[in-house]
Amino acid sequence: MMHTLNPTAEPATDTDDVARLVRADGTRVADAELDRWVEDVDHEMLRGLYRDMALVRRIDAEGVALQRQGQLGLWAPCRGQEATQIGTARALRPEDFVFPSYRELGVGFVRGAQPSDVVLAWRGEVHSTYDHRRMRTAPPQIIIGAQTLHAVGYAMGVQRDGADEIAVTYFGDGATSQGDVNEAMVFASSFGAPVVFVCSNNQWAISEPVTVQSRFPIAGRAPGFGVPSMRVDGNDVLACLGAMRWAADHARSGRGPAFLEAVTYRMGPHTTSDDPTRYRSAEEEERWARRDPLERLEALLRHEHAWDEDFASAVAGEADAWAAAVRDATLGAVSREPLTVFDDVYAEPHAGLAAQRDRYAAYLDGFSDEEATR
Amino acid sequence: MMHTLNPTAEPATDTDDVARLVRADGTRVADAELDRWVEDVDHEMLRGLYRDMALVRRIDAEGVALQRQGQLGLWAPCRGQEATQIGTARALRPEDFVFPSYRELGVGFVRGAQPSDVVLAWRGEVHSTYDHRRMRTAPPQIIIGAQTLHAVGYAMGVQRDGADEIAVTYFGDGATSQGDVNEAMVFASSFGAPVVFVCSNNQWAISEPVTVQSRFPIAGRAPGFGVPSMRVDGNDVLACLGAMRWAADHARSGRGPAFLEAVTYRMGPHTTSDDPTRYRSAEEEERWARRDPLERLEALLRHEHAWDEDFASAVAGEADAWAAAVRDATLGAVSREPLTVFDDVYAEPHAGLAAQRDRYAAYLDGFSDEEATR
Amino acid sequence: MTQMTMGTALGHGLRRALTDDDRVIVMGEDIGRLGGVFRITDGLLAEFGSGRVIDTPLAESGIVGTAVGLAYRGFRPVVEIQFDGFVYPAFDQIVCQVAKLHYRTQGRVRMPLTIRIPWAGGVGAAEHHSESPEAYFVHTAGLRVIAVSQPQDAYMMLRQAIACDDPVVFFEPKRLYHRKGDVDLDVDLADAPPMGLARVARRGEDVTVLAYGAQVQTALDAAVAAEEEGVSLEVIDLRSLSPVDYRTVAASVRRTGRVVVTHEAGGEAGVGSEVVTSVVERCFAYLEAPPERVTGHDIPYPPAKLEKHHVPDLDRILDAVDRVLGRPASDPGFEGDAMLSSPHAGEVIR
Amino acid sequence: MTQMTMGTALGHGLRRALTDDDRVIVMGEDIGRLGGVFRITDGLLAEFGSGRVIDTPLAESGIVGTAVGLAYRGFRPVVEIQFDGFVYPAFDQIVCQVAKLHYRTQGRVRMPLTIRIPWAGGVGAAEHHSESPEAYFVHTAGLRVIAVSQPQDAYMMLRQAIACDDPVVFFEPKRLYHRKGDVDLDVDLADAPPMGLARVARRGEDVTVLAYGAQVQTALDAAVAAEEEGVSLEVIDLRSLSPVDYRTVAASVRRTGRVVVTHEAGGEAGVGSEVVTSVVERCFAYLEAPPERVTGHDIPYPPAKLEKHHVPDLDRILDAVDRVLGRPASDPGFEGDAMLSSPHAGEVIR
Ligand SMILES: Cc1ncc(C[n+]2csc(CCOP(=O)(O)OP(=O)(O)O)c2C)c(N)n1
Ligand SMILES: Cc1ncc(C[n+]2csc(CCOP(=O)(O)OP(=O)(O)O)c2C)c(N)n1
Ligand SMILES: [Mg+2]
Ligand SMILES: [Mg+2]
Repeated sequence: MMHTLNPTAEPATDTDDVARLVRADGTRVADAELDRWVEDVDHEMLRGLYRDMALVRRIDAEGVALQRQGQLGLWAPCRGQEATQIGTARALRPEDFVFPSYRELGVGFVRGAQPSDVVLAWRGEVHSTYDHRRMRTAPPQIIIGAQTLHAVGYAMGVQRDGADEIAVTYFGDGATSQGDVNEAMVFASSFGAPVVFVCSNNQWAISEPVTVQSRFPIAGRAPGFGVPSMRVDGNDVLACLGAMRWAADHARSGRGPAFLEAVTYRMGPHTTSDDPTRYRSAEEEERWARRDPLERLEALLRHEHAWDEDFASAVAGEADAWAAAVRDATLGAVSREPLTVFDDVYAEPHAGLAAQRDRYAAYLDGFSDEEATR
Repeated sequence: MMHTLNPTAEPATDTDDVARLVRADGTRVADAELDRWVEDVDHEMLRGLYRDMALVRRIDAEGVALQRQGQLGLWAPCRGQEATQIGTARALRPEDFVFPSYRELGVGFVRGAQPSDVVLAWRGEVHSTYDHRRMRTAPPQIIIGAQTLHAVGYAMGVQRDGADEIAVTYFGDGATSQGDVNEAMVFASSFGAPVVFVCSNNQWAISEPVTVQSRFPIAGRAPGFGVPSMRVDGNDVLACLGAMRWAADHARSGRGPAFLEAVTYRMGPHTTSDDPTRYRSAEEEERWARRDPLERLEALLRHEHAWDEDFASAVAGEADAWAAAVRDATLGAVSREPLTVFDDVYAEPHAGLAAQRDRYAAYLDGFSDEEATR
Repeated sequence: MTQMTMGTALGHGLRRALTDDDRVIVMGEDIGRLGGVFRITDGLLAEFGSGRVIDTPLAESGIVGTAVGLAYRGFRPVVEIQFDGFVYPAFDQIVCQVAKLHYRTQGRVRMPLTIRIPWAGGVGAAEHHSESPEAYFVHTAGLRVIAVSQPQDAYMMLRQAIACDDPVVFFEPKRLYHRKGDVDLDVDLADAPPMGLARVARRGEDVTVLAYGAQVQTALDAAVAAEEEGVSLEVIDLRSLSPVDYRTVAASVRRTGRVVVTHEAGGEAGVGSEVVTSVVERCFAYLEAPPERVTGHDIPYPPAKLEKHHVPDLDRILDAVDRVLGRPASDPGFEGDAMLSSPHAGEVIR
Repeated sequence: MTQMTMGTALGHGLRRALTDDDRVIVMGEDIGRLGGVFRITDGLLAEFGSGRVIDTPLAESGIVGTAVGLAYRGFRPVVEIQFDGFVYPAFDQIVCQVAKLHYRTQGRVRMPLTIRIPWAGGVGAAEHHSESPEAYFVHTAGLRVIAVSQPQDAYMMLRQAIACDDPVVFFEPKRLYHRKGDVDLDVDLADAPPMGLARVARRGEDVTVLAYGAQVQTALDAAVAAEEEGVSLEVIDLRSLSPVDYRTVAASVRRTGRVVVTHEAGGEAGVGSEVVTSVVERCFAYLEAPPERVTGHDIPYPPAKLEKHHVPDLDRILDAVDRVLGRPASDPGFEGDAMLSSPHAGEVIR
């Protein structure tokens, strides 16, 4: 009784072995599985997706610039992954709940992040900004893979509440090696939890190519856990939308978890501290530049005569305004008072910490007296 | 690009969906995948396998008895799993290295455990007994799943030494939920390490049926990691031997890791502390009693006229002798000296612990003086 | 008042919490059908159903991680870790998520998890089944840590832990599971003393003995023995290990001037070190002798047959009492420490 | 003697270990092609090949667990954990396997692992990138724990750690990676002082300041400032946190009678508590004042913009020096502790 995978395990690096609706040149292609999920997508919706992606790209560029100017401590660019993030996030309902990683700027944007929300944590003012009640999105997770279990638990809660909601979690190709991500699939499958796993396979985990994590396509992992999966072109926003609609519907309709592998590319460095020239070739970067998700959607819109300069300049204007707001939120940030380091460690009073706070307050007081008299 | 499993995911509970060579009634059946791996197995070898299983069953019963008599702190019976343990372990070479769990008495037996080796840890005299250099077997692991990573690391070492050896690790169905076991498959696949994973799916993890861990056959997990797998009848010692020969050959010949799911049954309690009547039915136990691995092999031998009473009584005699030796080793055990609690915490001298040891030695001395004068 | 074992009292605590608040969920390995390997959750699955009482897959990180997700959704998960030695696979989720999420989100996300851990040794168990990992959690900001020693506290403090909006690691000494005591099942949460307070388990004048968990019983036994020799021990059951109630501790130490602290865990960077240091900070002028730690050795938990040479017993406590009283003791303490008079002492390396 | 940064010195230490012993293997995330996110392993892959220098999948438990397997096979793995905050997924393998296997097997299986951890804060990093988890490992019997503070020690002690037959958790303060110092690359292991010894980093008479890692530098800065006010601080770099070299520590304390211990980690059950307790045990009669801890608060590491209010600086050390000298200080210590005079103090619960 041999078990094999169907389609049989191809090398993980065959990035064209994906479900796709729009080719790199912007022409539309049929896909038996995806077509029915995007039947209603008209030009207006496509333009909406383009606008989202363009804004996210602009905000991302602003983040990089602000970091270069010393205004942010770090930035993890999402350039190249806009289609994955926007396509999947736009398939959700507001009441669904999202558990993202640190690179999901586009997801946060769709979920309603405000300008200050996207920079204050990178600036080191606070650890996180998202109001999870309003955005129904957890703070971006830094511990690789940890959030996937949170999503499954949340989905188990949805089941218990009998609600018509799903949980969604985003993580990278590197994350698939972590025990937590695998345990998340075990729990999700065991309880039939309404959760969608979205793996943004951007080909790299810092300097390690995806083949260090998996020699075979990541989407192939899920079926063994009893979780149906789809491997989708992560630079094709329409395919991402369709695939996520399939996955969300699967989870929402009580059929349990679903898994997407979005095959995309991290066009920038891992973070602003990283130097990708140490580990990947310019040739590879160029190859992926030709699969740029924004250019692809622009080409589709042009083919379909749904692109015009008014639209382009309206989007550019909106993007610049958003970026300016991000810049303002950064430059206008006011650091919290020293004693706030003691706030919110506990939700209820804590004698030991209260004493430490008092001592540190006295210390700061004494110190400023001293300053004053010097 | 949907990924599905082939054979498509059946419920985990279909215990007949396995590779098999001997039916429950002892008749031989052909299996396209396994036959070639057991071509050389003659009656003498079959009788050897029977003898191993019978001895292990007898030792196991002795362990239970010794625990009931208060001579052992605990015992984890392996009754019902003899075919899995003997069949797979007999497929190995002495120079291979095994990382077992606490229930693999039969594996330890094949690897050369002596009578005292199988009881002193359960008695609480020492934490472990196996001489890993002689037995090329690690101490049985209690932390569920942890040993699977050790096996992969060991196999990576084998690769580095260019040796013609493999590593093997045993674990339960429950263990497959642990992050470590999944990470082990990731590392094994990534490095193409010569390691064989043997999952003894005995249907239960203490009180939890295998369906809590996986709704689909566990063998289906491995291919998604790029690890070929086979689901084998774990109560059919011939099939287990054949399957392990396939898996070991796969690993040894440089084709990377392989995975076996042996579908078997824990006929006894989880440990002597457990009460299975709280969670499973007598009917289920009876159903599996009819698939007893020893009876099956006896029936095969009878069908093939390779069974006779001389053989049976020789085996019984040998088993009794082994059990007596186990009993002697238990009753004759001498507890270690108090101060040995400080031994082997470190391999090199440690000033802090040396001071503690000195103080405790002085304390014990003073205490015995006191005793003496009272 | 009803006589019952600590195990039974804990079960009542869970049942009461499940009844009082329908957001409470109990989860763990074998806690449903089996009722847990210690039967603490016995009957809960039948009474509350699998929506509230969840047999989970065998993965501790998964258990705690999904409990975090349930907390996000407004549930109050009570997690059972089957044995002390199996909490480590969940360590990352506990330290980086459970302990930090409230802080990370400036108080927006609450983590009212209770992590129950059948705990510590003295029960002749196999390796990994007798561990005392409490110091790891005490050292982790954002967690509260409780260790109970008697049925009434077990019942009430478990309810308090579950009702608390902060995560609580709740240690249950296995060796006292079967010990009986009076329990008043009708106390209102509102009437109970706060969860953070220590308990003076026995009044005494000469030496303050600080203990928690099963060591409280050992300390009380020592107090009885000491009394026969005319020495009066005050025994304080810390109960809350984070925060420690230093009001109660310091008041006692200022009276006695002598301190012995005991626990099963190794001493090195253990809870005893924390307690001694805090006592010294608060009571230095009152101390007549250096506080003594009577702890497990800094060794992995030894095989069962040798555990009596690791878990501190009554005699080791009494020996330390002798030391703090300046009386001859078998263990000389550090005065005879050869290390200190070694030729290398105080050597300047560079 | 060559001037080089601590980061460069560590790289030399690894290169030397790889050269001297072909059973040494270096493994971790991004340590190969990239040379590690801090470039400590830069060039090693090219020099020693992928058989010796292994870029691993992204899973810390997997890294440490496979290193255990390599040790079974007779290798000496040197594992890099990318940042302090990412060691927790490996905690189970470290605590239950790495620390205990030698004991479990009565010394048959050796675990000569070195676990390198870029460590601690003060570098303006994101959450989880500035943690000080050393106390967890100090509390774990079976491990040795090293924390370096200067390039020469970094070079030599890393070599010693790798050569040691016990597992060593090796902490490298990120905030000193770029600090330069003289390094003698030619020292033989046989000629080096044992790895467990502390180092008197500066001689002084009035107060003993105990520090490790980056805090050593802060303590030395404090000593310079104190000197201007006529106070002479002796600064001891503990270097080895398990075991601590109490010979050197006690010799100093017996001379000065006053102690300040400083670290970035929270104080509660931290290394400072252990050190204070051990000093009190050994030097009680010599102490003129209660030892002072100057540590991070018992909070999760705060956002970067506020970290200066967490990581103890020169001024907080000097304030504590004032306290141990009985001089007025800004932080009143526990004398003014309102808790102690609360009406509940010493309340008997039952
Ligand atoms: C537990 C843990 N280990 C290591 C890291 C350090 N780290 C941060 S991002 C990263 C690579 C992640 O790769 P991937 O999952 O593919 O996501 P991507 O960055 O490509 O979006 C690593 C190793 C971490 N944050 N958490
Ligand atoms: C990390 C860890 N968690 C929990 C346990 C407690 N425990 C011991 S055996 C067991 C069930 C194991 O089931 P399985 O893997 O199927 O092996 P089996 O006992 O059936 O052979 C559990 C939960 C443990 N030993 N280690
Ligand atoms: Mg990636
Ligand atoms: Mg099982």
